[in-house]
Amino acid sequence: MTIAAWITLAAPLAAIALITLGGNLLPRRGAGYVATAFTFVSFAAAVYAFVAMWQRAGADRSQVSTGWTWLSAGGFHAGMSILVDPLSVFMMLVVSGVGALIIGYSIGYMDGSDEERRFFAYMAIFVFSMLLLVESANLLLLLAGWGMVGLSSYLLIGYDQHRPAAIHAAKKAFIMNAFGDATMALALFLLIQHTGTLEFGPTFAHAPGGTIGILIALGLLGGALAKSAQLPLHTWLPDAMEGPTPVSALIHAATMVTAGVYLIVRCHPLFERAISVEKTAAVLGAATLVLAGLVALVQVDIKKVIAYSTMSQIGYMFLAAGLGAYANGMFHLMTHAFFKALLFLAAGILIHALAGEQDIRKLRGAGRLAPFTSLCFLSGSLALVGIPPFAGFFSKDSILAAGLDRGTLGYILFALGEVGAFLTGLYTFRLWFVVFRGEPTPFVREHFHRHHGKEGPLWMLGTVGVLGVLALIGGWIQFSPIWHPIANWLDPVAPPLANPTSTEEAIASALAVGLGVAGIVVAWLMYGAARVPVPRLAFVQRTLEHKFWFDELYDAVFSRPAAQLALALDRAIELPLVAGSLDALGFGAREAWSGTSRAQTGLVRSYVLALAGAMAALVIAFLVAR
Amino acid sequence: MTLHRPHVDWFSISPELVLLGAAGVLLLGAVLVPVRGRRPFSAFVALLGFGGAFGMAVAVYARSAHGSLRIAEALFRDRYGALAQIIICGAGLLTVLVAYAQRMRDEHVGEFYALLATAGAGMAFFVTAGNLMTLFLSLEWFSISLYILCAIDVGREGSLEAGLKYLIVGGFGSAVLLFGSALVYGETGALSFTGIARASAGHSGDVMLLIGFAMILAGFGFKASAAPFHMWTPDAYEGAPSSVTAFMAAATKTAALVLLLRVVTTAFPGEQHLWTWALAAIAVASLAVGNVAALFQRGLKRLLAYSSVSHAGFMLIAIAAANGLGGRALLYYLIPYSAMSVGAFAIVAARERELRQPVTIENLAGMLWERPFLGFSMVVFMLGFAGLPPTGGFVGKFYAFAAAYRHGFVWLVIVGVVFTAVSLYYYLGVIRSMWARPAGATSLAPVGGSPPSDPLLHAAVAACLVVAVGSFFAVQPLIEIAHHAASALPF
Amino acid sequence: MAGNVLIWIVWVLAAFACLGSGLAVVTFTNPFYSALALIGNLGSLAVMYLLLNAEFVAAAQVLVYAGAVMVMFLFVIAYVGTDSVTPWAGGPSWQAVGAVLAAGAIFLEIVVVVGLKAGGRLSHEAKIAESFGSPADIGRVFLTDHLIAFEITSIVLLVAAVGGVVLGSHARQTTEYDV
Amino acid sequence: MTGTDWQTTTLVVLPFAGALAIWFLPLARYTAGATAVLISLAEVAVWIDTVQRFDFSSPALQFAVRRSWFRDLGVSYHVGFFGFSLWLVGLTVVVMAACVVYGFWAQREHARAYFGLMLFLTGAIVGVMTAQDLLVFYAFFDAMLIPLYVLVGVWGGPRRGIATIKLVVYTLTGSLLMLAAVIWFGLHAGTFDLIDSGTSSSIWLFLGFMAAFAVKLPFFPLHGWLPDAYREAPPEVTAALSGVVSKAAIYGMLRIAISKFPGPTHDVRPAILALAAVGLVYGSLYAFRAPDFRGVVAYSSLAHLGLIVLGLFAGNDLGYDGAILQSVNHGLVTAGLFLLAGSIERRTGTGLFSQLGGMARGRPALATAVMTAGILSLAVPLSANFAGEFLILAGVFRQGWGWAVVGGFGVVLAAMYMLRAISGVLHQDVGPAVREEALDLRPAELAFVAPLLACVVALSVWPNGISGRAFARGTGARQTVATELAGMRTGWTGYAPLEAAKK
Amino acid sequence: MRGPEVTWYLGVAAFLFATGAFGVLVRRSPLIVLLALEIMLNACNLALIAMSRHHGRADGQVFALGVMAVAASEVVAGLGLIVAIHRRRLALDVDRLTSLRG
Repeated sequence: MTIAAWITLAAPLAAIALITLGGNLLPRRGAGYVATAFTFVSFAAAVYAFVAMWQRAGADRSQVSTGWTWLSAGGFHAGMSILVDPLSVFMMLVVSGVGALIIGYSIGYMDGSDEERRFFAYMAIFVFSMLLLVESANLLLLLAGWGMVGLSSYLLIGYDQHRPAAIHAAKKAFIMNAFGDATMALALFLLIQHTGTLEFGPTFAHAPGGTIGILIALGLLGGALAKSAQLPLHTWLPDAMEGPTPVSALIHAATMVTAGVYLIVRCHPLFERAISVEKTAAVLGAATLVLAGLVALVQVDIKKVIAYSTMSQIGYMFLAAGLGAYANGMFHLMTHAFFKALLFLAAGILIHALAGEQDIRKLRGAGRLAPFTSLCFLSGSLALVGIPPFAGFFSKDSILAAGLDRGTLGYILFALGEVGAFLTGLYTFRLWFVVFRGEPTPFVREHFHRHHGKEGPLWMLGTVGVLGVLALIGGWIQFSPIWHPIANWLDPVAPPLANPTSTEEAIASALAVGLGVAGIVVAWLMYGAARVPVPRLAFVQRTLEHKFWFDELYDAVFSRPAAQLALALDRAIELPLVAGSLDALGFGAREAWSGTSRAQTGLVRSYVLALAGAMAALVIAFLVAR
Repeated sequence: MTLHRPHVDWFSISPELVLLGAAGVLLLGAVLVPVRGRRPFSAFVALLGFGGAFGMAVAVYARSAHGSLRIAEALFRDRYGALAQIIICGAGLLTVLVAYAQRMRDEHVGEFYALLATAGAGMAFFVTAGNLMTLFLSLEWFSISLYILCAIDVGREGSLEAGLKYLIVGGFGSAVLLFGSALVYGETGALSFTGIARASAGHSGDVMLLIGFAMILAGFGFKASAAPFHMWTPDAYEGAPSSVTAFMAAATKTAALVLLLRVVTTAFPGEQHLWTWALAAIAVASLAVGNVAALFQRGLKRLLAYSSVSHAGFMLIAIAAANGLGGRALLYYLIPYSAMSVGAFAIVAARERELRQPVTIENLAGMLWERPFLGFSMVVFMLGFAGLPPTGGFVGKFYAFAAAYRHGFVWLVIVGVVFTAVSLYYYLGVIRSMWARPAGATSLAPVGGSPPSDPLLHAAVAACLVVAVGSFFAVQPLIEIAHHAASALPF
Repeated sequence: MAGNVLIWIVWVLAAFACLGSGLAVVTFTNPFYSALALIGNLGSLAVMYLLLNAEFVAAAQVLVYAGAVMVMFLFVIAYVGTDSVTPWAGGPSWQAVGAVLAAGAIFLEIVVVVGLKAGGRLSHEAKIAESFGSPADIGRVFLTDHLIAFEITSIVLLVAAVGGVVLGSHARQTTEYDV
Repeated sequence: MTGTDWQTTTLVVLPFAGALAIWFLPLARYTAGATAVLISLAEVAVWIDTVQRFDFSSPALQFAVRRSWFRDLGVSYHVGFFGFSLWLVGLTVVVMAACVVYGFWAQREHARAYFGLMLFLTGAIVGVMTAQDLLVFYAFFDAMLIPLYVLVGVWGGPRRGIATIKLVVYTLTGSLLMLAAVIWFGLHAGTFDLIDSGTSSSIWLFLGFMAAFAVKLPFFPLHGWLPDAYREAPPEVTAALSGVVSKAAIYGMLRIAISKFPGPTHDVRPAILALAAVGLVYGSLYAFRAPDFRGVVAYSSLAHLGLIVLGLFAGNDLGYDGAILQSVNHGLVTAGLFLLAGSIERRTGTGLFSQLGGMARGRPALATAVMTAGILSLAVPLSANFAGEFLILAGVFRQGWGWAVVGGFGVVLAAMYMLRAISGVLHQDVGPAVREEALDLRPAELAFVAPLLACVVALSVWPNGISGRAFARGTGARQTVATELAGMRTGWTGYAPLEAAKK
Repeated sequence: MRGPEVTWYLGVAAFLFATGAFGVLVRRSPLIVLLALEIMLNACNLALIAMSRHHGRADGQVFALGVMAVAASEVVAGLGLIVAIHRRRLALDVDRLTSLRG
């Protein structure tokens, strides 16, 4: 079982090595095949591990395997060790499975780019990093994986190296994540100081509570917020859509951005010692889900709409994790991986076919030329809105139900979640009605180019098809009132704090489905049938278009003061003290030199005078001092 | 009336005698040997003279384990003096090699070497002097030789000017020293150092003794070119022929400083509380003046002259320390310092012969690449002056500072360190100028094509290089030698 | 006592002659007169030496110094001719001020301090033998205790002679820096 | 000296011997370079041999050689290895080998002078890092400056004049203050031997030593020589300066300032930590402002070295181990970056971001190398740099959370400036100075960059190879640096939770 | 002998010495400077001889004789220089010999 987990981890690494060292020996397409194949190996190994674990008893399912001591200093040791337990196997399956699918899709999507090798190497790095993140058996390696996924995110967002927007977005993503990494590292330092170790088991067992505990949890939460693009560290995610679409699907929808949820679930003992922080996570999740939903309403870039939707959905997951409904959160993580990847990839087919165009005003009606894609996109949309029997229905509604089980705060969060459900319906189907059901624009008619007579390359269509099916059936694994294998599976790792009753489930479902449908109807009225004009409120419009002015705020609070500080330092320290330090010295030295040089007049009499004067002075000194 | 002629210990003055013999042969040669062969003949004889004196000094060193006064207390025969003689003769030996290719009037080449040999002999006497009379007379002996050597290039204005300035200031300095001697003699009734110490043992701090002592110190300060008695130094060094400058820088300073230490310790032990501070103050003044004045100096010889002023300061630190460590430090330091001085001025001489104009920082440009051996050697000498490893200058400075520290002069260590830092600017500036590419104007050897190869000068530079670097590695044997020598002093 | 008075008178005359001629040496514009004044100075000093029982030195002073050396001096002055006449003022004013100060300081330091503080001890002279300062006595000391000094003196003179030859001989003029 | 202990002296002397041979033998240009390369590779080989024989569990000085130099003051040529000095020397020989290869590739003019100086520099640095006698240490410390001075002055950029003057004035002023301290310390202790001499509690001596190390490092605010020197020096010399010469200062701080002055270290710690923290932020901000690639790396060095000092003065195992680990990482990566900067400048003639850009396209090896070095430098997690910085910050956290917060902030800033630098060279529009003909990295260039980066990658897989082997855990009978440091350890194994768990 | 005490001689010697020093310091003619130097040396001689008398030891007189020879040698060297300078048609004025300076 642990060997399988190691193989899961190592397979993408082998792909990286092969692609990097192979260089030009490997054909471009070959890189894609290599990456896909090794990721599938990874997935297969994950499945094997899952099966192996399935056959074991509960207590035996959690195993730590240490390869070597990665880092030690004094009494502190951190091993290169992996933890194989239900939660990590669950994540391994999602990551490697979805990863493999999307990398396969990329073979088609990236065809023709002249740097495919680099792309697939990056993708493999990402898969490796993500697997490291979920498999690590201590917080240090988790942080390592955490940073590595940030790195691969940076690399992939900036894949189009010549586009300034892409590079800028990549840097922004990395730096905001670095900030999260830093807060996490601080939490780790606290843990080291108070427990002496970062291995999950002893750390969780001995973690302090009280203020220290709160600080630790806050540090971890900072990392989670940054990684999962939750308020207030969310602004990088929409910009990250500058990356190629498969990247958005894999990293910024299916896997990496959900790492924050994984972190909370994984470290729930720490959060539970600081329950206020856990609740804060829930509140931030709820706030994000509403805000993102609102902003998504006015976006005109197809990928950004989906990105905001991603933020919103992760908000749900945070809500779940924050409320202690860990299994529900993980379940939603999984279904969300399916349907959000699907949405992105389907959108990617259109974008691919239309030479990279992403503006929905130009894409209007494009879906009509791609029926299969439309069908899949519809599947994904319905899953997203949570219409039964699509996947989202099962996962999202159980989260909302958990809210009902957690007191007053839970009710408020529940209400926000329901608002989010309405917004989800509205923005999702705004997209659907505009892009897939509208009258094709001249641009679309002119530029839509079919790939060998099909909507797109087989690799892409195949992946989208598989995901389309998964979006439909993926949720059937668990239907909370009746059967809950995932909750059972994860229970030994993360026992839930919330156990909603069937009644609560029913109320939540009914409301959510109702509001979702309402959203769809409103979208149809406004965009599909144009029966109702889109309301125009200047202030609201501006606020939403500026994404609640977060970027501007950060610019004013961080970037500009930093620049001004640097300038002030330049004027106050670097120029006068550092650059100018020698000027003053040099000037003084030159003055002194010219003095002595002038004293050397060339007049021999003055030399004698110096001798005589000095002698006289010496005599006087002797007489005085004797 | 019977004369009780003192026993003359011929062996103890054998270095001087060898040199004087060489000088005599040289003077004869200057008359008898035809002009064409005079140069090689003279150089050879001078070489033999300095070499023989060097050998005899070594022998005296070896056979004078216990210091003693010889020839009616006029001379010391001890390892201290012998070591100084060794250094002086070594410097003279190298100077002969450096001077060989000098474009000097052939008719006077014999006299030139004769004067060099007599100057060496005078210094050899000087460092072993046991009373004020020997001191003064041998001082004048080598001083007059040097005045003439300075001015010997009579065709050139600078040389004459240097000679005259040296003579006037030197005459004044000698007179001051002499008057001081007279006062000390008047107070103590003794001329020999030990006698002075004996006579003044009871009443230290006597006015007349102190005035005399101060004047003697001033005279020594002049000879050692310590500030503020140094002002003749740059002019004389610049005007004198470079080989003479080399000899003056190395040998004169050696002689003056060595005897200064002997005088202050053997004749004035009772005034130690005064002369330690006085010498420390002179050292500080020398360090300050020498280093600051050299900072932006363009003429290389002047720069080196100021550097020699500053080195007088460094060595005075060792003397001011007034302990055995200081004695060792001084003697040790003089070895690499003399080698580096001779070497540096030899390189200046080579460059002058090549360019036929005074060497400045500017026209050193490119030397490191065009004359790699000389350039490299110059780099090493400059590093040595600056006290950087791997040269004896490093260890020498370290010893001097250590001695001062042991005396309790921590402030003096700090001052020395600070001025070492200042000195780096110009020493490294010389190095920098040597790798700089000539701006185009300065061309090599404008007339006569490539300069004649000068194997003797190169050999001298190589020897200096060996000593300068070797003294860094062979500290222990050299320090032992210095230790034996310094133990002749009453610490 | 009469002898004492006589000695005093001679001393005072010699001393004033000595000081006056000394001042004359440094003040005359023409070196020729200066040199003559120096001869006077040397002569008056010789008188003092006699008063100090240094007959041999006094004789040497007159014969060797005032005679031989000064003749050479006068010869050179004559050779150089009118070029030798230089005004004694000029140069930077601080030089003159400094000269007065320095010379004054030297004088005061020696005289005032020595005279006031050490005069008492210097007043008791040692008893001396009759032969003190005679040529025989000096010769004996020269050849015994100060043999080395004697030899050195001869060599110094030799060096100076060589130097005079080297410096005085004709040389080609050059502006070339050719050492 | 026993039969097996030839390694240390060989490591020290071989480069000097090589330098002399190259200077004095009439070698052809190519032969001189090849000889230098061979000698620097031989150094690496000897070092590897030493590592293999080294007993990491012993805290005693190993491979020690002691020969009296001058007896009356108790000075001896005494060299040897502790665990941490072994790693620093390893860094030196590897980086210097890469630098020599760079010089070989760049075909420096005056080849004999050049290669001799490079070898001389190698020997001096190795000497500093092995010296167990104060004066020998000081001699090597000063000797480092000579080749640097000439190398910058002769082969440097257009403003090399002022750069060399600043370099010299700053560093020598510092080291001469150290000379005063050396004399004071040695004469006071009666010996200059670092093993034999005890500790001192004089704050002035401590500051005298620290002055030299702080300037050499350089340490804020004594970094005035850094911008000019790093920009004007030839790239390989800059690499040596920032990569290894600064580590000589680190060694000095650890071997002398900290282990010989426990009292002053404790007293001055807050001030030093504060300066280090300020330097970290300051360097980072400046790196962000720098208009050229080398400027970014230069100021990032300032920041990183501040971080290492934070670790050194954290006063606990995490800090020490982290500082050593990070020293090695930083040396390798920064050297790599500067060599790459050199490669870039040779292609474009400039390092200004305004003139550069878009170099990634069509130059995969260059892009990969720059990207790899850059992200290693910003301490991306899982890299050895990350491990080092993590240990340092975890260590200094115990001195006060504020230091770690500043350090963490510095890491974020590092991401900002390093990404800016990477993008400025590789990405976005093709800069005006980047011509189409500018080739990808040649195999020769890979030969000096790839090993450096490969070392870091290898370390990333197993940073514990250094962090766990820098200081022996045992205690020896003799007083050694390890035990001196052990005396200051504030291990946390005594913390209640774990103790409780053990029972 | 009942003449003036040694102190008086010393006073004369000091005055003479100061006079000579003054001459060296203010005069510009090298010839007169040489003469002034002679005066200084003679002042020293006077002091030596006076002290010799004071102590009743002849070595001071011997010293004075040596000094005399030295003074003569200095004069020879100095005059040789002056002649050489004159031959070069250079001004016999020490204030104008300032090509070496700085």
